[in-house]
This record gives sequence, structure tokens and C-alpha cells, in this order.
Amino acid sequence: MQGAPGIEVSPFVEPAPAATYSEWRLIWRSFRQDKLALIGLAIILVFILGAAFAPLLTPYPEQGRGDPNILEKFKPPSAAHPLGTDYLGRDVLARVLYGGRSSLSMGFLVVVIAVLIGVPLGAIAGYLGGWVDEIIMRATDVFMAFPSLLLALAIASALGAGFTNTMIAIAVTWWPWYTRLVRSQTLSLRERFFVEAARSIGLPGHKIVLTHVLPNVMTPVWVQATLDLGSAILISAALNFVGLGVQPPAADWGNMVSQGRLYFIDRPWFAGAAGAAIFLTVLAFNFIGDALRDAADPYLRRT
Amino acid sequence: MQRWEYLLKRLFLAIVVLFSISLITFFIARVLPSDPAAAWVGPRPTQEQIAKATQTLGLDQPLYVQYWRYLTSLLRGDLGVSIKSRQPILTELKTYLPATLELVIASMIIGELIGLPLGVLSGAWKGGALDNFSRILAVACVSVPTFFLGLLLQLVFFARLKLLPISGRISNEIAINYPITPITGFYTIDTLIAGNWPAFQDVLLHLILPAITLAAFGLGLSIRMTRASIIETLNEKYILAARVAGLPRRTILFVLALKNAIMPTLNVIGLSFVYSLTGSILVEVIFSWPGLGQYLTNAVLSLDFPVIVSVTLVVTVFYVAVNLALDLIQATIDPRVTLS
Amino acid sequence: MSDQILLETRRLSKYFHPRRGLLSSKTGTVRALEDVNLTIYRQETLGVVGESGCGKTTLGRVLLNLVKPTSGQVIFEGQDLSSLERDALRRLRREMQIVFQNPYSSFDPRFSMFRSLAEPLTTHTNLRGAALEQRTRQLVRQVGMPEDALSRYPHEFSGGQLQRLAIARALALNPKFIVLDEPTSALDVSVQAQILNLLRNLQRHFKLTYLFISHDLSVVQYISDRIAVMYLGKVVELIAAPSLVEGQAQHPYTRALLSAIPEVHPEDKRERIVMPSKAPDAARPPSGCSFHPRCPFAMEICAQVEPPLEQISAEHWSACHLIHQSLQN
Amino acid sequence: MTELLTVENLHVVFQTYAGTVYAVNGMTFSVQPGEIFGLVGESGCGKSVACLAILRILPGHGRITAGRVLFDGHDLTQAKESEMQAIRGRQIAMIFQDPSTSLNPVFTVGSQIKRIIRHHTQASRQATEQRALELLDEVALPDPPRIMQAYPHELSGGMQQRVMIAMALASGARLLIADEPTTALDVTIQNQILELLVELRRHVGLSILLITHNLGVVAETCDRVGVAYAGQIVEIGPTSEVLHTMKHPYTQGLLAALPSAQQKGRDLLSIPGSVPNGLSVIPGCPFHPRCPHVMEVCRQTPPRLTAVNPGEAQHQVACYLYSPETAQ
Repeated sequence: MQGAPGIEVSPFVEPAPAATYSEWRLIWRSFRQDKLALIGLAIILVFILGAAFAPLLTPYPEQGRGDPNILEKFKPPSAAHPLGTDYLGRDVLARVLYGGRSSLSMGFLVVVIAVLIGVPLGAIAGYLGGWVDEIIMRATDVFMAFPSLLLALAIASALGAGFTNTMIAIAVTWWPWYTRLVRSQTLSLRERFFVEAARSIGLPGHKIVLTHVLPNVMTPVWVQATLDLGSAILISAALNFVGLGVQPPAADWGNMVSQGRLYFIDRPWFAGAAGAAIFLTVLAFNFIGDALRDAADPYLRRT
Repeated sequence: MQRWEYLLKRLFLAIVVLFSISLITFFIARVLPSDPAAAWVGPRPTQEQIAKATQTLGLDQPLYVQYWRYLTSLLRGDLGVSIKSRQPILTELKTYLPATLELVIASMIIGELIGLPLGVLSGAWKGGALDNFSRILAVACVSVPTFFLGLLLQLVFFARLKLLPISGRISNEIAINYPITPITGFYTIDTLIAGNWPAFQDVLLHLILPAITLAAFGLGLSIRMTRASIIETLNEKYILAARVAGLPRRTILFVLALKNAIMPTLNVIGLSFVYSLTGSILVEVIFSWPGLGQYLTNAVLSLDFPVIVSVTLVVTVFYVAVNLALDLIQATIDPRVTLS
Repeated sequence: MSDQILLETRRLSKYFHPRRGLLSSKTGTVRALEDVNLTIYRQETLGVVGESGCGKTTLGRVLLNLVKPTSGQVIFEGQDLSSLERDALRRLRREMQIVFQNPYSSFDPRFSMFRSLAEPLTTHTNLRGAALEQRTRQLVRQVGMPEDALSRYPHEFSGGQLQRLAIARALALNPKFIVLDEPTSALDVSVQAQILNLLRNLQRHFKLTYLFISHDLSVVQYISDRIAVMYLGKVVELIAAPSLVEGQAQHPYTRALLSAIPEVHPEDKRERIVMPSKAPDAARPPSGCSFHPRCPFAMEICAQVEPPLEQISAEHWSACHLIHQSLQN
Repeated sequence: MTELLTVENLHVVFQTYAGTVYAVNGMTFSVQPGEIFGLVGESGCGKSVACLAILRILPGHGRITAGRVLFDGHDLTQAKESEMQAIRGRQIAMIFQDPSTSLNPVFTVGSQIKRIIRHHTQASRQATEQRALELLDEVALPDPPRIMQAYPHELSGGMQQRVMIAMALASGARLLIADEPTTALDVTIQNQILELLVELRRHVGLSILLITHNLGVVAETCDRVGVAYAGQIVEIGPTSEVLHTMKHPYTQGLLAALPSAQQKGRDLLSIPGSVPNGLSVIPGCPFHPRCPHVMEVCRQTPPRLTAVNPGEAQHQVACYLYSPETAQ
């Protein structure tokens, strides 16, 4: 027998399996086959860019922010006002672009907060198990026992109307879903031997969760988050519709529908434009999320 | 585990959840607001009102004493008094609840009656024409804001086609000429019992638009989830085994697969129920439907805090009860449930 | 003699209580291990064999302290693991490693092989940079893999290759003792032979001690020096491999297992011992000898008195009332 | 002798994320009435896929690209779906590796068996009940009336597999395809299931196509055996001949790799490398990259199955070491 590095081993000739792409590249390859998803992506991009560059895109930025222009009120769509004007004479296109700032950012922030709270809790519950798991899961039970719109409505009215309070209220009802998702993923991950291997070499628990557990549970979280962006926008629009959320004169798609609904039968354009904006955005997120889920399916099943 | 043991366990868990719900509503009512007494009194409170509220709510007491008083009064069925109407909330709820339930149940019937079969067929013939149609229908249904859909339907069926009434539960002239004697509080049933045909017809016409509006989300949800669970079940090894045994396709689909797929379907019904219940808040505003939703949104606008908290509590209790019932139904269908 | 002993267990037991949450009825405890006394000598391979649910996997986990025993002791080189402080225990982890059954799930799919192999080294040593790279290259060479394997990811390897790399990871810290938990049961026969050969070579070269867990008696017979046969959480027979081959097994369960191996050469066939197929339930072990309901030779006493593990010869222990029967006759 | 089932030059491919997988590449074998034919090979050799192809139950992304499957002289690859419907169960039944997932969890064992009996025989309720009890008795399950009431999860793995076999018999099939029927079971249970299969062959006259990776199982149960590698049969013949006077280097390698007490203390002879993944078609003999006796011709043209001894057609091997052209 030779020295340590050269110990005798059986001859070994084996080609590596052919395709070696990263997970996200494979997901993208399948995702881009989906026409609806690409349309969805385009819609979202248009709304995001529209909201971001609203002051440059509309000649009436001050109306978008809420300044009334009473003399021009109830003008139907025309060249000067492509989507017409509302009951205070403001340009509806400007309102929709500015309203997108509130609606899109609230939906986005709600999901971000929910992920930031829900994911760590789920990983901890799943990895530690025992009474920690029990407490966290019972907490999710209780929050999930409430219909989320209702709980968000109650909390938002307790905190007082406003963008931040409404956003917090929705996020509070939302995190348990991520906790549940991540916990179940973590549990199935624990069955896999590499986590046990990490334990067997004495890697401390927090390191195992950070390096081995969390990175491996995030794919389904991203898929869920995409689908949830739509739902979060829908629910925030609903709260804005009943008068919580951003307060007039600031614009939000939800409160625009609310303000326009009394005139809807005769002058449908301004509630209609805002309603259509919500519908298209949520539809787009659903298209994207569905395609992402289908594309990621082999990877979701693998764990 | 024995079945009764499972039942007991579920009941126990439900009670724990109800208890925790009361904790959270207490938290929302008394801890979250910066000035709970002011919140409890409503907009533009006077000094005197606040002082009175502080006393009746016991806000000067430690929190656990406050909670105990809150809990005991809840258990006595005392939900407090509405600021706006100065009526006991429980009494008011009794008049609003049947209207909401009638709407919710009607919408569930529409949604599930269409959604479940469509989901099954769409899953069984994945990729077919019907599947493509129902998938688009489903995603449209879950994407459209309920309040916007309501407005669109009013525009089409009331303003343009002049087929259906725009709002309310009943027309004024019918209500006057053919008065309804409330028995169940469900106008459709009450008119049927009384044989009050003109009123029945009118009530039914009023119900159609709001019920369809409310049904949309649950319909989309049912199609998607039923489809997914059928597809998953059809991929199971025992379905392959049944095919290999030569069993006909309809038996495999409608007997073997469906009984397995029924569990997720029951969950769908539970979820649809809660979405209808909360969706009714918006639909009732659009259609001026005198139910819980309108009661609640008016309370939000007038800062009638006791009402907001009470409605939240009552609806949630309802939801917990429905889920408990569904759980028990599942336990009787699937022999494995009681084991896990 | 005692310095020959690497590891010992004393009355090691592990009970699992299937969690039922609140308001549960006590429906029995699963006795995965019960009163297990084993001695493992330096540089030997102790085979552990038994059917699913017999507790063999739990034994491996308890020895490595990955699962805490309910009672009893694991003594590694004279140190009782349960008495050790956390830090001492972590240091001891360097000495004992494990290779798992399923090579495909043994590696984090997001880690390159280099990261996976470096993990034990960075956790326990100060090796960094070039020295670390040097060491990982040495490790992959030792298990017969090319060095460029280090830059690749788990999904780029076959099962056999992954199992080689898992062995490399287990070797990283120069352990004395390796638990091999069904290391070849997920592999094809032709690849299994490669892995078994590799394990034998490494053992000789690094003076390793193995606990080889398997449900496949023919593999265990081939690789082990001594074999422990487990049934429902207990060791029912402990026998030197050559004696087993010569047909000296005493316990009816061991003999049933032996006779159940499907043989390629029918002339090697032993007379088959037929057992009733009634599956044992680990949560409700039978009275007396837990094997008696399935034992073709069961006597009255078997249902009442549990037979102790008794020494028959120097390296042969068996827990069966028949021992006395045959000695008397 | 007329064959019950003949598989001729069968090709099956799958479309997957990673590309086209060539799972079965010209597999040829036959099963005679009343025999147990073993199809043995390592993972990925196409043995299971071939069986799914016989019954035309390949998953959606797999299809038969060439070859014939003759059952009683009818080509099943050309049969209409409705004709296949009549063949599945009534003529050919199949049991799978993992019995716990092959039984429907929400129906009792009795209702599952009775449904199959009723569908295939249109018997009266009472006769069906009677037949179900007989079948459970026939597969040596204790206390059939109690088993009838049980749900699958209440039975052990061995009992579940017996139920699966009873269900296969319920439809009156002549050929049973058993895909690794004992792999998920413990050794002691494995034996009992194998003995049951042998017993059924003797009593009922059932023909069995037994798929396994375990040469020991083949030796103890099969009359004839085909050794599959990379989607082809490399050696076929009566079991004792194939296992004792094996000719193909792969068969030889497989047998040498088996650990046994006799090999103790010596290294096992192992086949280098691992089984191909099917993502590409290996030119020439599929075994040539791993073969110790590889010749130039092996890399070029695939060898055909030819009789080992001229005049004795039973034992055939696909290897140039034995073909007349290269023998000189």
C-alpha cells in the first residue's frame, strides 16, 4: 500500500450526467415558454414604470397628487385627458399612475413584511420542534382562524387609517401562511440526510438553519410570494375602498373606485380605470405566479 | 385513536382557538388604540364621555382584570352598545346576520355548484378545451376586485339591459304591498313559507347580482383547487393500479379518485365560505344590502369601535364553527384522518 | 483487553413516544432500543442486521449522540458521552462519523462538493485557504474520485459517486469510528461492490472501526467480523461472522434470516425456516421472548419469560431458551 | 411452444427536462404459458418501463417509438385504447413495488376486490362476496372476512402485497406482471410472497413476468431469465444456464459483484463505472465502456442475440466474444 493520498482504489471511469444548469436557470427556461406569464410580466413592468416615472409621464402631476380642478370635472376621455377627469376634475390617467404608487408599494411591502416575519419563525418551528414549534404553530392557528380581511380591517381601524397602519394590519394577518409553508418544507428537509450530516459534524443549530435549511426552503416561498403580491394588492384595495388606507386627496386604486362608484352608472371611466388597473395587476401576478409554480414544480417536489 | 377521542380533541382545540381569539380581539379593542376610551366613544368625544367609558371599560384596572370582565361579559352574550345607534350590538346583529347569511349561502351554492364539477372535469381532461376555458375563468375570478365586479354587473344588468334591480333586498312597493313576516330572516325562505309569490320573485331578483358578484372569488378558488387535487390524485399509484385492473375510466374518475379528492374539496368549501363572508362586506356596500358588511363599513366610517370588534368576533366564531364541522365530516369519510 | 475496546454500550435504551399533542391517550411507547449491551473493538467491523423497525438505525444515531438515549450509557474510549460537557462532546464528534443510506440526500444541493467537504474541516480545525483546498483534494483522491469533483454540485454525480464523496466527508477529520447506515442499500449491485471494496481498503489503511448497519445479511456476512442480530429493539444474537457462515447460529430468528436470503446457487441453500407473517408491532411487543409469536420452535416458557443474552462461546451470545434445551439434550 | 407474450425490438423514449431519455432500446424477449420469466437488471436498465409499455400505461411524456408487443398473437402497440381496456386486468394484470401506495386508502380491501370482480364477471352480489373471500384465502391471508373489512393502512406490507395479488387474480388474468414485488418488503416476508407466486403458477397456471434486480430471487423462482442492460437484453435463457454458465461479461460481472460468505476477506470483483443514464444512445454494444474484454467491433456495431451453442437455441447472448463472425 502506498502513502496516504495514493491509497489503492478500484479504477473509475464514469462520465458525469450531462445537463448541469442551476435551478433558477432551468425554472426560467420553462417559465419563458408561458405566453400568459410573459404578458403578465409586461403588464407589471408597465405599471411599475408608470408609477415610478409618474411625474414625467403626465402633464398634470399636481392633480395626480390630489389638487382639484373643479372646472374640468366629469370630462369623458379625450385627447387632453386620455382617461377623462374625475368628480374633482383631476386627470384620471395621472390619478391612476399616482395611485399605482400607493397600491403597488403597499402590496409589495405587505408581502415583504410577511416573509420577513413568517419565514424565520417557520424555519425555527420546523427545525427545533418540541414546545417552540407548538407555541409558534398555535399562534398561526389563532391568526389563521380570523378571516384576514376582517382582522386587517379591525386592526387598521384600531391603529387609525393611513398607509402604514393599513400595511401593518394586513401583514399581521399574512405571516402565518409563510410560517406554515416554511415549517412543512423544513420538516421534510430534516428528513434529508445532509442536515443530519451537518449535525453529526457538530455544526451549531443556528448555522445549520442559516446555511442548510433556509436556502433550501426559499424556492416555494418565492413562488408563493409572487402569487401573494396579487392577493395583497387586492386586499389593500379593499381596505382603501372602505375608507382605511391612504386618505384623500392622495390617490389609491381602491379609494378611486370608492369615490367613483356613485357616478359609475353614468360616468364609468374614473372608477373603471382604477378598477381595471387593480384587475390587470392582480391578473398579471397570478399569471406569473402560476407559471413560476409550474416551472418550479420539479424542484418543489424534490424536497 | 378512537373516533370520539378525535372528536373531543378537535372540540378542545376549537375552544382553545376561541379563547385565543377573544384575547386578540381584546388586544385590538383595548391595547392597540392609543386612547382606547376615545376609540370606544367614537368621533369627537367629550371629556365626560371619555371619563364614563374609562369607568365602564375599567381602563383604570390592570389588564388582566379588564380581560376577565371582557371575557365574562362576552360569555353572557353582552357585546356592548353601538355608539351610533345606542342599541345593544347583539340585538342589531340579530337583524343583520340573516341578510348576510342568505347572501353568503346563495353565493356559495352558485360558486360550488359550478366550481366543483368544472374543477373535476378540468382536472380529468387536463389540457383540453374545457380545461383551458375554466383555467382562464378561474384566474379571472380570483383576480377581479369584488367591488369592481359588482359595479360592472350593475352597469350591464341594471343600467344597460334593465333586467335586474340595482340594490337592496326588496323593492319598496313590494315591501309595502306584500309585507314579509320574518320567521327565519331569510327573505327567500320566509316568502316561500308564507306563499308570498310576488315578494318571493322580487327577493330572488334582488339576490341574483350580489350573489353572483360574491360567488366569483369562491368559484375561481374551487376550480383551481379541485382541479389541482384531481390531477394529484390521478397521479397516484393506486389509480394506475386501477387502470391496470381494467376498471373503466368513469369508475376511476368518479368513484375512486373523487373520494380521495373530496378532502381537499371540503377545505375548499371552508375557504370559500370565509372568502364569501368577508367579501360580503364589500358586496353589501355596493348593493346596499342591509347585512353585517354594511353594518361594519358604516361602523368603520363613523368610528363605531364596539361594533367593529364585535362583528370581527362574531364572524370569526362562525368561521371556526364551520371549520370544525368540516373537520368532523372529513373524519367520517377518511379512515386515516383520525390517525394523524 | 480493555484497551482493545473502542466503544461500549451499557443497558442502552431509547423509547419513542409518538407525539399526539394535547389530550392524547397513551397508546404505547415504541421501544427502539432496549437494554442493549454491545462492545466494539478497535479496527473491527461490527455488523448490525435486522428487519425494518428493529432499531438498528436508532442504535447508530444513539452511538453518535445524534439522538439522546432514554437510559443507559455510551462509553467511547473510556468516556461516558452522557457525562460530557457540550464542548467536549463537540470535540469528540471528530472521532465518530456517519455515512447515510441515501447518497442523493446526503449533500446540500446548493453546496459545491468543495464546500460540503470543507464544512467539517472549517468547523473543527483551523485549516483555511490553500491548506484547506489541499486537504479536500486529498480526500477526494482517497475515495477514487477525480479532483475536479470539488467544483461540481451533487446533482452532477451518480449514486455511487456521491456515496464515495460521502465517505470522503466522513474521513475528513480522521475519525476512529464510522457508523455506516445501510451505505449500499440504495445502490446497484455492481456499484455496491465498488463501495464495499473501498470501505475495506480505507479501514485497513486508516485503522478504522466500523459499525455496519444493514438489512441484507449477505452483505453483512461479507464485510463484518462480528454480527449483532436485532429484533424489536433487542440484540438477540451476537456471533462471529465465520461461525455464522458455518451455521452455528442458535437463535431461530437468525436462522430464519439466513435461510431467507435468496441464493443464486441453490446448492448453497439452507433448509428454510418458515415464520408466520404476522408483523411485529414495536409499540406492543409480545410478552416473554418478543420473537415467540413468530418462532416455529416456541415453547411454553417463551411466552412467559424473556430469555437473557447468554454467552455460548468466546464470541457468541444468544438470547433464546432453546440454548438450554439443546445443551441438555 | 407458442408464446403467450412476445416483446420484439421494443423502443421507448421519454421527453424530460434534461433531454430525451432512451429508456428501452430494442428489447426482445418472450413469456411462455405457465412459466415464470425473470427480467433482471440494475436501475435504469429499462425493465420497468418495458412493462408499462406492454400495458400501454406509460406516463404522459413517454412513448413507444418502435417494436411490437404480441399477446396471443395480437400486437398491443397497435391496439385501440378500448381494446387495451379489455386486455388490462382480464388478460394481463400487474402488481407494483410498493403495495402501500398501490391500494386506494379510502376504500376497504373488500370493496376494492369486489369492484374488480364485479366489473370483470358481472357476478351477483353474493357470488362476488364469495369469490372475494376465496381469493383472499387463496393468497393465504388469515381470516379473510376480517381482512375484507380492513382499510389498507391497517395491514402490514406483506399482507398488502397479498391483497394486490388477490386483486390481480380477481380479474382472471393469464399473465401477471410483477414489478419488483418484494423490494419494499423485509427478507422473511419476501420469501413468502415469492413462494406464493410460485404456488399460484402451479395451481392456477398463471404465467408470470417477474421484474427484479435481485439475482437470488431469479434463481429461486424463475424458469427462464433475461438480463437487461441499457434497455436491451444482453443474455437470455434457462435460469440455471444463465446463472451458472453465464456468458456475457455483464452477467459475469453482476454475479461476481455479489457479496457472499465465500468471498470474505477478498475484494469483490466489481464492474467499473456505473449504469448509463439513457440520455444518449451508446454506439455499438451498450456495455462496451465498462467491459473488460472490449474489442474494436464492440464500439462500432451493436451485437445481436445469438445462440451460445449452435443447435441449442434457448440460451442466447449478445456479445462478440461468442458470435461466429468474430470467433475466428
